[in-house]
Amino acid sequence: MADIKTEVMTVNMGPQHPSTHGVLRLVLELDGETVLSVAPTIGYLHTGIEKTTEQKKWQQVIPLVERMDYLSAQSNSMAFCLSVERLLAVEIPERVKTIRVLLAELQRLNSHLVWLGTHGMELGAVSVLMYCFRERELLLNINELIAGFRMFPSYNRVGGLREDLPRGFHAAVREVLDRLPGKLNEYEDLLTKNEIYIERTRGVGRISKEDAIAYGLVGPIARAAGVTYDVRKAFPYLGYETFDFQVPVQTDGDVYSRYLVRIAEMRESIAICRQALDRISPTGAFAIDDPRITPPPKDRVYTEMEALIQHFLIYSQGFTVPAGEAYVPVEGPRGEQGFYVVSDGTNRPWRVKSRAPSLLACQALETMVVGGLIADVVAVIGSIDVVMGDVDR
Amino acid sequence: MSAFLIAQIVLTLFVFVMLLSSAAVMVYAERKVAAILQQRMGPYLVGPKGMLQPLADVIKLMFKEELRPRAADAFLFALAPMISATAAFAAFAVVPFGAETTFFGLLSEPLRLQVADVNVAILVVFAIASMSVYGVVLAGWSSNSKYSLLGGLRASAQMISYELSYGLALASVLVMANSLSLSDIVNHQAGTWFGVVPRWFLFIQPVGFLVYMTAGIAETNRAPFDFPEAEQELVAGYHTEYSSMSFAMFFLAEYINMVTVSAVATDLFLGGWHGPFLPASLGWVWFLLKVGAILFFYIWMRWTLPRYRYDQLMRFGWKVLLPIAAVNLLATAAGVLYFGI
Amino acid sequence: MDSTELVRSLQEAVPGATLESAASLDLHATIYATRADLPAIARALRDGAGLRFDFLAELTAVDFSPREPRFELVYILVSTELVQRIRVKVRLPGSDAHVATVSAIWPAANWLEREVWDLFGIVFDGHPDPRRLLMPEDWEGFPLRKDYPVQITMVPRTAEPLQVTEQQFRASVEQDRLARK
Amino acid sequence: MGSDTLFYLFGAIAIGASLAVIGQRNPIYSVLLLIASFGALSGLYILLDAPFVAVIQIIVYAGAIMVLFLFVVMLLNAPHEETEYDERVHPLLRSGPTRFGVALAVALMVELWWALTKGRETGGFPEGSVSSVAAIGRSLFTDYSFQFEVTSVLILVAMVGAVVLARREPRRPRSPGNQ
Repeated sequence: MADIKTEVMTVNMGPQHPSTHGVLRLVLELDGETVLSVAPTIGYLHTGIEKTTEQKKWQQVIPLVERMDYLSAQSNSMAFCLSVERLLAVEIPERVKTIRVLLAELQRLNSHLVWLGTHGMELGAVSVLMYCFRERELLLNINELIAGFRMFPSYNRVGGLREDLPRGFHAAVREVLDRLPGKLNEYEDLLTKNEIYIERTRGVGRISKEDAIAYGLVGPIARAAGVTYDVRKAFPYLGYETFDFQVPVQTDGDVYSRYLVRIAEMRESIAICRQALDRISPTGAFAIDDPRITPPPKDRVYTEMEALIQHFLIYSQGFTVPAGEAYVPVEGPRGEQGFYVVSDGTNRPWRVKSRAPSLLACQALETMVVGGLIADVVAVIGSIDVVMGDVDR
Repeated sequence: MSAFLIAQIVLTLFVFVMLLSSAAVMVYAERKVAAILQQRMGPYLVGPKGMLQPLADVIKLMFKEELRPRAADAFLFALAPMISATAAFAAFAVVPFGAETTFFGLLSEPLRLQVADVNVAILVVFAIASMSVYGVVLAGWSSNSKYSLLGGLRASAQMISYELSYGLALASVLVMANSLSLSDIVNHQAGTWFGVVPRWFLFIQPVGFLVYMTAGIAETNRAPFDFPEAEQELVAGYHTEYSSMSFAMFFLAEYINMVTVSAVATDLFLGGWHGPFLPASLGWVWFLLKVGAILFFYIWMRWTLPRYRYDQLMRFGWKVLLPIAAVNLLATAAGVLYFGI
Repeated sequence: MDSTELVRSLQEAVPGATLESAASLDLHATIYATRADLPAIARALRDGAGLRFDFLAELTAVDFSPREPRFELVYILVSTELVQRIRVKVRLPGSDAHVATVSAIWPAANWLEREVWDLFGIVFDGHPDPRRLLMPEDWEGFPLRKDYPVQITMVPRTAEPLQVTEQQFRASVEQDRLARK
Repeated sequence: MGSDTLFYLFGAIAIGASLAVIGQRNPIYSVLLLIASFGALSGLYILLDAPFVAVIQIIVYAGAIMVLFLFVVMLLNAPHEETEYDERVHPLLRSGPTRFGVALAVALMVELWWALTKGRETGGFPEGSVSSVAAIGRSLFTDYSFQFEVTSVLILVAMVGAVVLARREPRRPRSPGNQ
């Protein structure tokens, strides 16, 4: 019997659409509501940051890279600083490493909270968004406390941190950490066992372990599919090997598994933060003691001529970095992240390339979405947690 | 012209105005309840505690520019919101909301608090509810926008699927009350069992009530079954292209439909205006309380639950809800035959 | 596993390939391969015993203009199974910058190669979808090349507001209606 | 307004809308006009003191069946009727389905004429039997129970047939490799 002739409908989802996380554009071919094909189109947020960095001095790059993946500013700048420090072949103080771990984990919590909120909202559970942003506010307050800037603190510096931790930092972080587990339970009450949520997410946007590796997926998406790879465990940096934490792994590779992995990761992050906080002394070294890289403290700048000259040189000429290349991977909120940095021995980078986990996640969208319904597209986009700033750079 | 006729006309106007203001109250209540659920303030600037916010919204909507896509079907595009709004108002006409009253002796014969007493009232509600889908479907089609079209398609499929369960749930009450008139059904529920438990059909027909409410939410396109709009998937679904007062009419229709469904649920299952402590002439207070409780439930659901998926809703409607409703009807009929309630 | 060891096992897997290990500052094993050997080496890297680099973490290029060979392609590979990393580099001359695609070996390379083509103008032979990725389709030039001006005033044509008259618009809508009929 | 006026009003709407249904090029408008015609019909039923039938007419035809029609028309996305024939040729001279349609129309006319003349002879239905729901139910399940059951079976068969016709082999989703 001949098929009833139906017309395939082409729908343009984005770049202006309430749930494409910014300016992602998907050209969907629909049969009824079933997705036959999807063609992601990106580049609407392409700001040429990689080209811009080549004109900037090394330390000027830090605020730029923070704006790439705007939900994980601390991770970005930390990854960049690690790469440059590797090129400079300097060893940063233990205290700075631990502070960076703490800030990176707080950033992961922050990013996952935004993810959970928007993901919940896209499935129609609007209240989850409000709850998550309520807690995210506390984390942003910590950023404000240390740097005076909530979204892009630019607190990391090559060779350490911009300044020492402010007074009351420990108490503020501990208060947030004490509050979060209970709030996580609250979110889980709303979603984890919710029949509708499970029906919407289980078996949706499935990707196999092999596909996840082949498409270069990392982080929670890959771990939800059964890949155990986590940079913090596989190639430890900043002394992650000394922290006691688990890498949550699920095997289904669907939206629900990604949700479970991220929730478990948040709990692990809280554990890491507690350990890190115990190790950080309230005051101490916050940068390496290297006059080439670190500017002198302000009181010396005001009183000593040499210090003033040093300060002036660092901020006008910058510092030079030996010729070579370096790539230090870190585990950002969205997976392996890092900056491939090439130096020609001058005070400006020759090439800075950011490894963008979101870009590859966008590429794999097709495998996850085709065959599902238009409502699943929204669920899947939410679950892979793309940040368009990271995709387009 | 008799006093009775004047009273009837006044009553009709009164219901019309009350429905309009109920939509305004609902908008305010929805925003305030959502805010409380989400631990925020909600509207608080316009008027005391933001109570005049709906008024501000209406004024804003009235002064917005009416936009129409160039490629839209002009006639149907204009017609669709009118169908929605008209159907919403019309359905309430046959819903009684209080016992017969003479208004403290003002009238010579008692007046029933109902715009039109039709002896097939329940079927009229049902018929008008089934017509209201045309507003949504035509809005979706005439906008000439793909998201709107998908919204319209979803609306029509959803209506057809849920009307059956809705009807069967109604039928099980009709069998028990042995009447098609809503007033008769309500009066059938007067009094109590053992002096404590009110004789509401809710207690004999819990399954019917659940089916009715589920189907009712689907019929009124409210979360978690708000597929025709589904702003995260279809932008705003069928009313994506609407602005100004035409949009307001859809908005109005949605809230009035909610009120109607709740009012009918109150009449059918919750004993209408019957309740303890109050004299019969103040029965409408009970009625308002019950309707308010159901409406609160509606809002609570919307801000708590994620949205279902469209195909899952259809599967649920045909494979779960409809069989349950059918079995419930058969069981009710058998029970009535056997026990002769 | 350091780079000499890797070079040895790669050499076994691909006999006759020209490989050289390079010093690296960041303790990544780094090897240089030639353009001709790349497909065979890529396959060996993914499937070879003791290699198993199943995960392409990064694929990018660096423009060393005016030096020749001008471009260096960088493949950063990870083995999730054996937990090791390697960096493979391929030198490409500026005059004819093209290389075989590896998107059949690592599907992740698809977009990454498109990005490199988009920004550096390096052609990937046999790529299934050789379009620009980030820049508009009608963009001229390759922005990340060192000889590309930093500040230019180029208006992407796709972003120009469409200038049509009322009649043209109506005709277009009508045409669309006819086409849908 | 007397019931005569109403009768002529509803009758005119019903006939006018029905005629317009076949005169329309746009199927959506055809469906809407059909609904209008049904609405007028149910008005006529009310004038005949049969509110139950009137309401059922709206629920079943206008509320359910026509929604389905509209759904299908929208799904097929056919804004205009396809005109394969040359407009200059007279409809009666065109080939194929048109001739069949003409034959059907003639048959319908004859049947209508026959039914009207017959109806006058029998003198219509007994009074009052259609107004009460209980009466309708009783006569459906006693006097006409056989016809009722036969109709049910017929509808069931049609439903199964529709399911069989509409069933499609599950579409295999395209894998990313082969496109």
